[in-house]
Amino acid sequence: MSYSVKLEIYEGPLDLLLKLIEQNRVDIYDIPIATITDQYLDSLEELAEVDLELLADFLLVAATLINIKTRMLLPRPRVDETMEEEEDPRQDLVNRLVEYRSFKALAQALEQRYEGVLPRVYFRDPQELEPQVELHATLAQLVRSFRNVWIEREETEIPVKIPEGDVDIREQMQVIEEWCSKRRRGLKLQDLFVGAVSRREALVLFMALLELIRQGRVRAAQDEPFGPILISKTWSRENVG
Amino acid sequence: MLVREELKGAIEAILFARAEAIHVEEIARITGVSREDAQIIMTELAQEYNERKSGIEIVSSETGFVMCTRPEYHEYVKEASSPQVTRLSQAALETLAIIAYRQPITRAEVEAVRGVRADRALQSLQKRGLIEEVGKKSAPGRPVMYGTTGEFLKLFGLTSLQDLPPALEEEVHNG
Amino acid sequence: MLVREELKGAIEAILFARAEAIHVEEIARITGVSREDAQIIMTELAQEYNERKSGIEIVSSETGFVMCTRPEYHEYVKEASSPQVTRLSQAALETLAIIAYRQPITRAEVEAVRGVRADRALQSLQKRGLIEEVGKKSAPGRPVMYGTTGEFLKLFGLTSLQDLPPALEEEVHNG
Repeated sequence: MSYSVKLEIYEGPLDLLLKLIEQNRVDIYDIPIATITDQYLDSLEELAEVDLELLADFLLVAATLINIKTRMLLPRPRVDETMEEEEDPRQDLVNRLVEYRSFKALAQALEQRYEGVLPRVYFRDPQELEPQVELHATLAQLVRSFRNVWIEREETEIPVKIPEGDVDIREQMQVIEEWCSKRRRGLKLQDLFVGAVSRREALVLFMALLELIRQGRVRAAQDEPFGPILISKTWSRENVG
Repeated sequence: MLVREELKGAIEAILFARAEAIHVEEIARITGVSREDAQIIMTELAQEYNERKSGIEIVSSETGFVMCTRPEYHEYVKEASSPQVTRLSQAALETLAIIAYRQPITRAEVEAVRGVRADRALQSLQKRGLIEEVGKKSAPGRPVMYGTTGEFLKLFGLTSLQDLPPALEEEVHNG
Repeated sequence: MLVREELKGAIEAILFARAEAIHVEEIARITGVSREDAQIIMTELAQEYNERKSGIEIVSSETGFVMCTRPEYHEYVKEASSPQVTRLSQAALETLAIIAYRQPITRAEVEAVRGVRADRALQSLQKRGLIEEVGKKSAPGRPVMYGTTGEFLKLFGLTSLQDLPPALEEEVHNG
């Protein structure tokens, strides 16, 4: 007798085996291994419809079944008197099937609770409160943010408008020169603008810087691409003198 | 048919699990009593909770009856709700940083630094109690100036604004 | 300091709003009473709910006290609660059962029991918040171990893992 089954409806090879055992009304502890193996292999003919991952799992159990069948067909070795009763070749498989069957039953029991078939308790969703908010922030983040935004400011604020007459570029040029002479290694471009509280002040500083560079009184150098631009005083002969 | 006490219990259970308003007609349908009886029992139940000064109360609204916590106990409830950890958005953090280092500062000045509008960030920082209005600038339009609060110091574990680490080399030199 | 009745009310409100198990120590902390007092009041409160045959009961589990509906009224609650929209697949249910009873357990161990790959089932259970990673096994490759969540208990109407339906005879038989 052949059982035509669709493998998709089985949860796996153990599930298929359990169904076959059930259909044959045989004792799980005394499986007629030859019959069940044949039926199992017949079922595998439907495998074309099963994805490969699943196929591997089904084939593994098929191999186990064939192995057990072979061992049971072989004449049993004479039992040594000192040895305990020889283990049934089916034992491992039976243990697995029994274990799997018990979990299937537990899954079903859970499902019944879930669907409210069995008496159960119900909980509620937490009340919608204004949640107690715990704010997380670190000082390092704060400082980093300030640096980022302050430095970015210089990059985004390229002067687009000539400042009005109330700004003294000459004065700012002097200021920059003073700063530079205090620092032998030079002054970072963005640090130049730290003190500036308004766009206009920053703008004037920038123009003053450009003018100084044009006159060759300070120079701007960048050691590496994207590195900091350093402003330093040009130590020309007249300056030294 | 349920006896009165059982009916009450059933309604309590329904209200508890429902977590939202349920109409008296639906209660009547589920418990199999008349609308009038359901209404009577509901009212009685609500009264019992009130008399007992229970932490739970049953209130009726136009959408039906709903079980909720009694307002008197809200501070405990608030304390019990698991705190949610939130972080400041980048925009809020940057705005806060500018205010911290350059306070007092007006919105326009913050915007000049960040190059984008700052009203939403300022609003959220103010709502969280991290910044506050500290005066008006003596400039046209007398714009509001912002500064950080004690809450701000607490959040960053500072005892005073002097504890703010120098953000730029310049500040070290100047200081 | 709260008087006894207020304390009860506060605890009721906390249990109601929290909607999940809360430890007696946390209740003590929130209400500002000693652990012992909190324990006494909790027990008294639970008894009152039982005597009144309220639709709500307060159960204690290993994770603390939790409010839920009294099982006797379960059919009314079921009727009143909105139907579960998504059902768990058979594969997911079996996987969940194995994890619930054998936790903490690795994927390979789950697969050994079911005889098929479990990654998809694990993924879907994890996405629904029913299981979570609870650590790594001290074995080659340090595989992830899974356990069930509080959400799992709630969904299946369990107040603690001890409430799981008892495992079957075969298990006893083997053990």
